[in-house]
Amino acid sequence: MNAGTLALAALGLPFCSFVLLAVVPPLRRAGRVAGALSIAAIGGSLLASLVLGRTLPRESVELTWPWLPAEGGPMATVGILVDHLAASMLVLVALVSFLVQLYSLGYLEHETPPALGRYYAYHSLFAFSMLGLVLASNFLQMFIFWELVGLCSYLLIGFWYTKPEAARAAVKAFWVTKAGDLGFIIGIVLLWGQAGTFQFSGLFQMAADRTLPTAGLALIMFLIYLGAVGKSAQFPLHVWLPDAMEGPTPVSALIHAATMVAAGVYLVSRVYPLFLLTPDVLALIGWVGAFTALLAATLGLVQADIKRVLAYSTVSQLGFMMAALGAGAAAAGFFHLLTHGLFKALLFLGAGAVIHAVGTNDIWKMGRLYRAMPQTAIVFLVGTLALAGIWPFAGFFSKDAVLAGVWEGGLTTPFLMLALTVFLTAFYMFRVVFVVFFGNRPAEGHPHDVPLVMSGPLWILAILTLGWGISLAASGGEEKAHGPEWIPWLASGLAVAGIVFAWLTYQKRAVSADALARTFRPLYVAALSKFWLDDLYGGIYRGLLLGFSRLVGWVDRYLVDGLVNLASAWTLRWGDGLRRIQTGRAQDYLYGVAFGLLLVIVWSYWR
Amino acid sequence: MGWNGIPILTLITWAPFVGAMLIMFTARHHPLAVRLIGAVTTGISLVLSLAVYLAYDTEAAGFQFYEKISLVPPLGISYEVAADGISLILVLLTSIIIFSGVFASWTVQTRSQEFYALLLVLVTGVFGVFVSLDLFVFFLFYELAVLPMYLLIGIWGSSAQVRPRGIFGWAMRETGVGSKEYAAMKLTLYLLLGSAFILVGILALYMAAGGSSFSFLEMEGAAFDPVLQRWVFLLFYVGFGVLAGIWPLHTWSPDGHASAPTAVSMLHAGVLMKLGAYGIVRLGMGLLPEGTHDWVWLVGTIATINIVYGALSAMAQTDLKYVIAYSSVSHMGIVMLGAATLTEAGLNGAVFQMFAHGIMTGLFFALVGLVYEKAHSREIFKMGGFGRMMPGIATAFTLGGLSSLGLPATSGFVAEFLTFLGAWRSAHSWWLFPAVAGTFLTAVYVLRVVKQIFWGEVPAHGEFHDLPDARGPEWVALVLLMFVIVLFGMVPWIAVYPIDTATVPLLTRLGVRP
Amino acid sequence: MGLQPYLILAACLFTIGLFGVLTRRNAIGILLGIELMLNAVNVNLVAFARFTGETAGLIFALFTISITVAEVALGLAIVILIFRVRRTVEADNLDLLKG
Amino acid sequence: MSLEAAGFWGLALVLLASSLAVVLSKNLFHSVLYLAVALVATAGVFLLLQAEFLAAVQVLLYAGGVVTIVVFAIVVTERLVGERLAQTNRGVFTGGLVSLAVLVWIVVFIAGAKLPAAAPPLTGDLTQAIGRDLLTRFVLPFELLAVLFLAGLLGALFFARKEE
Repeated sequence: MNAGTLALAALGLPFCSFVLLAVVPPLRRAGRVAGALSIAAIGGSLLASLVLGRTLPRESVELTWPWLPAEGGPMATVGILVDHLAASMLVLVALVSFLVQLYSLGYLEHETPPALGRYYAYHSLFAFSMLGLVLASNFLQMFIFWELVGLCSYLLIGFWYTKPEAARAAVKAFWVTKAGDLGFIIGIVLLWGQAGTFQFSGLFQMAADRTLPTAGLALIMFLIYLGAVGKSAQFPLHVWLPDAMEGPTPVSALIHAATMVAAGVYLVSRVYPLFLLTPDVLALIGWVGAFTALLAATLGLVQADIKRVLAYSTVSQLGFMMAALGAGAAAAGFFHLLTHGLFKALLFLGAGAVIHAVGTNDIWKMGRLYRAMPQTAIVFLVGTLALAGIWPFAGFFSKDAVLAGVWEGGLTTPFLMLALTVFLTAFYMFRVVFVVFFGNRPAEGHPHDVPLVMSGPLWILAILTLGWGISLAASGGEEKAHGPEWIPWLASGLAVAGIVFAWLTYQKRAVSADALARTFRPLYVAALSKFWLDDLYGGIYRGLLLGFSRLVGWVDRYLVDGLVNLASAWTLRWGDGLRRIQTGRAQDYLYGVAFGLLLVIVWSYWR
Repeated sequence: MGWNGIPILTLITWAPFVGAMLIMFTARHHPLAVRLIGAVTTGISLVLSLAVYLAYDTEAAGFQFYEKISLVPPLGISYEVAADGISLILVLLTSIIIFSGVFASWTVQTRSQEFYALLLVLVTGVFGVFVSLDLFVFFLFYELAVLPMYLLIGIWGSSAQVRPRGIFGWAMRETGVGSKEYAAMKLTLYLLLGSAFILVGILALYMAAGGSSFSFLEMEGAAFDPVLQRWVFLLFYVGFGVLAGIWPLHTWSPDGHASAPTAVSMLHAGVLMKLGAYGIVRLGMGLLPEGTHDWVWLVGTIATINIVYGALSAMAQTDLKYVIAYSSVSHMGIVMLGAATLTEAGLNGAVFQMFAHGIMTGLFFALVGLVYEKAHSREIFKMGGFGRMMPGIATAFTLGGLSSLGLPATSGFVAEFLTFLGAWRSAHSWWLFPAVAGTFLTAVYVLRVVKQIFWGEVPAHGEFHDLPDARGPEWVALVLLMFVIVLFGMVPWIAVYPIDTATVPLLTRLGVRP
Repeated sequence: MGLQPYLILAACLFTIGLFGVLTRRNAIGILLGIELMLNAVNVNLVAFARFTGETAGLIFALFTISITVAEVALGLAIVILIFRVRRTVEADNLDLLKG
Repeated sequence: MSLEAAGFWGLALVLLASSLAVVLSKNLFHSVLYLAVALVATAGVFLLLQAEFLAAVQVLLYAGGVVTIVVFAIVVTERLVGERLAQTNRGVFTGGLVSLAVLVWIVVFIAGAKLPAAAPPLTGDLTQAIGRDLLTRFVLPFELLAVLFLAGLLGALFFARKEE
């Protein structure tokens, strides 16, 4: 099988599974059977992606079919574009999807069969959409799948739709990302107006030939980047991601940690040749990324909900990736995307195991869980170490590459922000580890380790995280950045410092957390209030948008339509006045006839 | 004549009319027979529309399936029908909507035979407008499509709660705002006002062309005076625009749609509003190229107002049907905007949006009807948690909403995207921005409504317990419409190919293409 | 004798009938007035027929007479019906035509 | 003064006098009787115009039929109302003025028109001509008349039916 067929197979299997689940209600309502079907499909996709990754030709493979016909050739096409970037992403998406779907069988064992069927139908749709996004060969198709993954995110966040918080979070996620997508779609339209095509290959060719008109290109690329800001939760549109944790934890692992939120990073990487033409936009991406990383890290410090800590850390890590891209280190950013996809999925699934066992998200109600759930504790620790960037875990190498890339890119201030973030990351992650798995107080209830269907995926991800890192270490790290020698030492030092500080604060209690909060009081308060961004958006939504809509609605009903009613009421009144000459007596009418007769005679006489 | 000697367009057009006659004369007091006759005759139209759609030769393009019967030779009036790419799609739309409409109103109890008969007569009028090439007959069909609405809303409609307020409060009180009689009267008066403009326009063109023929094809050949073109285009724009719901002549539509019974709302918002847009494109732009160029700035600008204003008004509503009705106002803005761009992409988008919005809003009104029938309420903020009780309806509503906000893989996206492309390439590229903003506003109000009605917990006050899901014949309507939405969203070329064969010659006539 | 005297006679007859219709209070009285007016028409028709030699006038008059009879019969039936319903034949009180 | 002229003036006098009596009489019953007189006088005018058949029809149908029906109606109504039907006029001045104006203008109109001064000589039998035309030229109206009568008959039956 050639690369195109394999890619199509990887794309088509989840689609078939989704269609079957969608149009055959008995199958969907069968619950676990639906799950098995969906898992089999994504398993097939994984297989196809792995084979594809191994047999990938050096040249990129592109297949297209016309989608929107127009006179003189199609206006838009659909197709697939397979190159190394797409293939690696394909493997990541298929792998994490497969593991998460497997894990969900255990995590959602108490759901009713129809709900489970629905869950897997959404998952199949998501897998299809995400794979389609990865394989997209043009901007339009990218946008199509971009929106579809957004839809899946919406549906899965709202999976427990009877929970008001979940419903609110789902809608919020959709709106916020959609706000970014407005920029994306305007950018696509403008780019089409500029270049006349959506096709990546055509655009890259034009960029390489310098035939792409550069006037206004910065604006276009900025608008396209806005799409990435929404999807990849960059400041200031990051507010939806923490709320999205209302969804089932496996969903958070898959969509809101490993794959969909990385789509923005993938987008920027995908069309990097175009971004290279607009260095100002790239610099902006770098600054915003670094700022997002730092901001989210400070927010992660104060969360009590284990999933929210992880959510902010996701935002923060996405900031790392974006910063790398902005600094010109596209490879490093994408590398971090891949490693982060693995260990963040691991962390979320581990958190899911904890939540599943304890029945709460609140870290202060957990403690000493390493005794009850040693397996989970180990894999969670692996994930945390990788996230903190400790040698020889995969995260060390990618974070190192990002830092080196940013330094080399000359973004000094963002580099300092990222370095600070490394310290904070280690600190807040180990805060969770110490409080949840060690600590002094045991958790309530009788937690126990998770069944194999859940622990299996955890172990696989843990082994991959560690194994990949070890293999990189062994090979001397060819992906290693070409930055100065001191950067790995600095990063490791900061991470270790963070770990030690967390140990002192939350395990030894040598440093009082309250005292820390008091010392950094303004920051602490601001972080607790999420820097008032949510309030700001809420105010804009409720006050400005709904208020303005109410005004427009009122104007329409009572002024525009009021005028219509005024005309009608006047007509009625006039009619009422004129009605009085209609006495209803035939004889009065006959007078009218007589006068008419007279008129006719006089007229015919004088004519 | 026709297609292989079969007068296929005539059959499509008159099959519902025959159904109406059969219902009135044979099926009195047999409710099931009434419905079956309705389903069969509209089914015939649907099957034949599909046949026309499949048999249309996109290579040859132009008007096909031509039929002509002279009616009044001295005045040049004849029954002349044919279909091109635009009519084709709209005929298909009409047959899909009425076929599902018959199923969606399966539960109409009062005077069902009259209801179905009027509905079918109305549909004959709609089909007739889309296929007529003779402007006189076109106008007759147009009136036939508009007038039964009065009875349908006045008799089978429902009244809404509108509190008279504001500086015109006394006027609203006096006219009886909110009652179904008010809505029916308002709609009829508005549309008749519009048709008065249209009639004047048609007669002006007839006289200017020599007064010998009402045939569209012959008028197409006539070069009208630019000044005449300017004024007649305005007449057509206002006349048809009333039906297309252009701002500020749209206020009949929320009241009318909200008061109308389910199938009528479906047909009205789904198809009849398209008659207006179709008239502007076919007669206004098709016959009056210079008039079009004179006024296109106005058409497009008002269209953007429609989009944003309609969406904001929809957001402010608390009555479910009003939300959907205002969303139609907003979406018809997309149609008019696409047409006003005078680009291939935009015009294709406009026609595609006519189709897409027709299906989508048909689905919406069917669903609103079902929800109302089961919950006996249209107050959005009193409902909640219906998703658990009626998952099917919730799914269909969500899908309709997604198409409405232009989510890819639904037909709404293709239409909106084509329109955006056209808007940016048009002479007034700023039109793009309000149009895109409109999609965001749509996302806000649609998802808000979905969340409020179907998500969350059922309100505790015990009004809405154990509401049933859709069943039996109602599913036919929902599934058909959902299927069409997704099909045309995923493989849009099946519609864009024929549309393109009609829009490219139109643009050539308008002189914006070589 | 020319045509003129006949036409003037018919005109007089017609206006007398009109006067009756306009002024009578009783519905039956109004009907009688109408009869006079129709009669005037007949005179005209017959006179014209005679002076132009066209028989159509005669036939029209024939039709008028026949139809008038039917009209009277129906008109009186209506009067009686109205009387049954409204207990009056006073034309002033019969204002059902009022909007 | 020829015999025709004398007859005409005599008949005109009777006709106008009885017509005035019809519209002015206080007694409804008298009005009807005066109407009968007027109708018979009209028949006389018809005879003057040498339309014997029409004169016969006038007497038989009009004077006979109509007057009988009206008398019937009066009797029925009077029995229902239980008293003599009074018959007064109202707005005599306005009505008279309007009627007079109409009359004046018609007369002015007639006076201004060019009219034949003498009747052409009769050719053939008028009655025969009527009969022939009725069944040839005017056969369609003639048949329609039958339909009208049928409708009138049904209408009368409808009005006359017992209250439900």
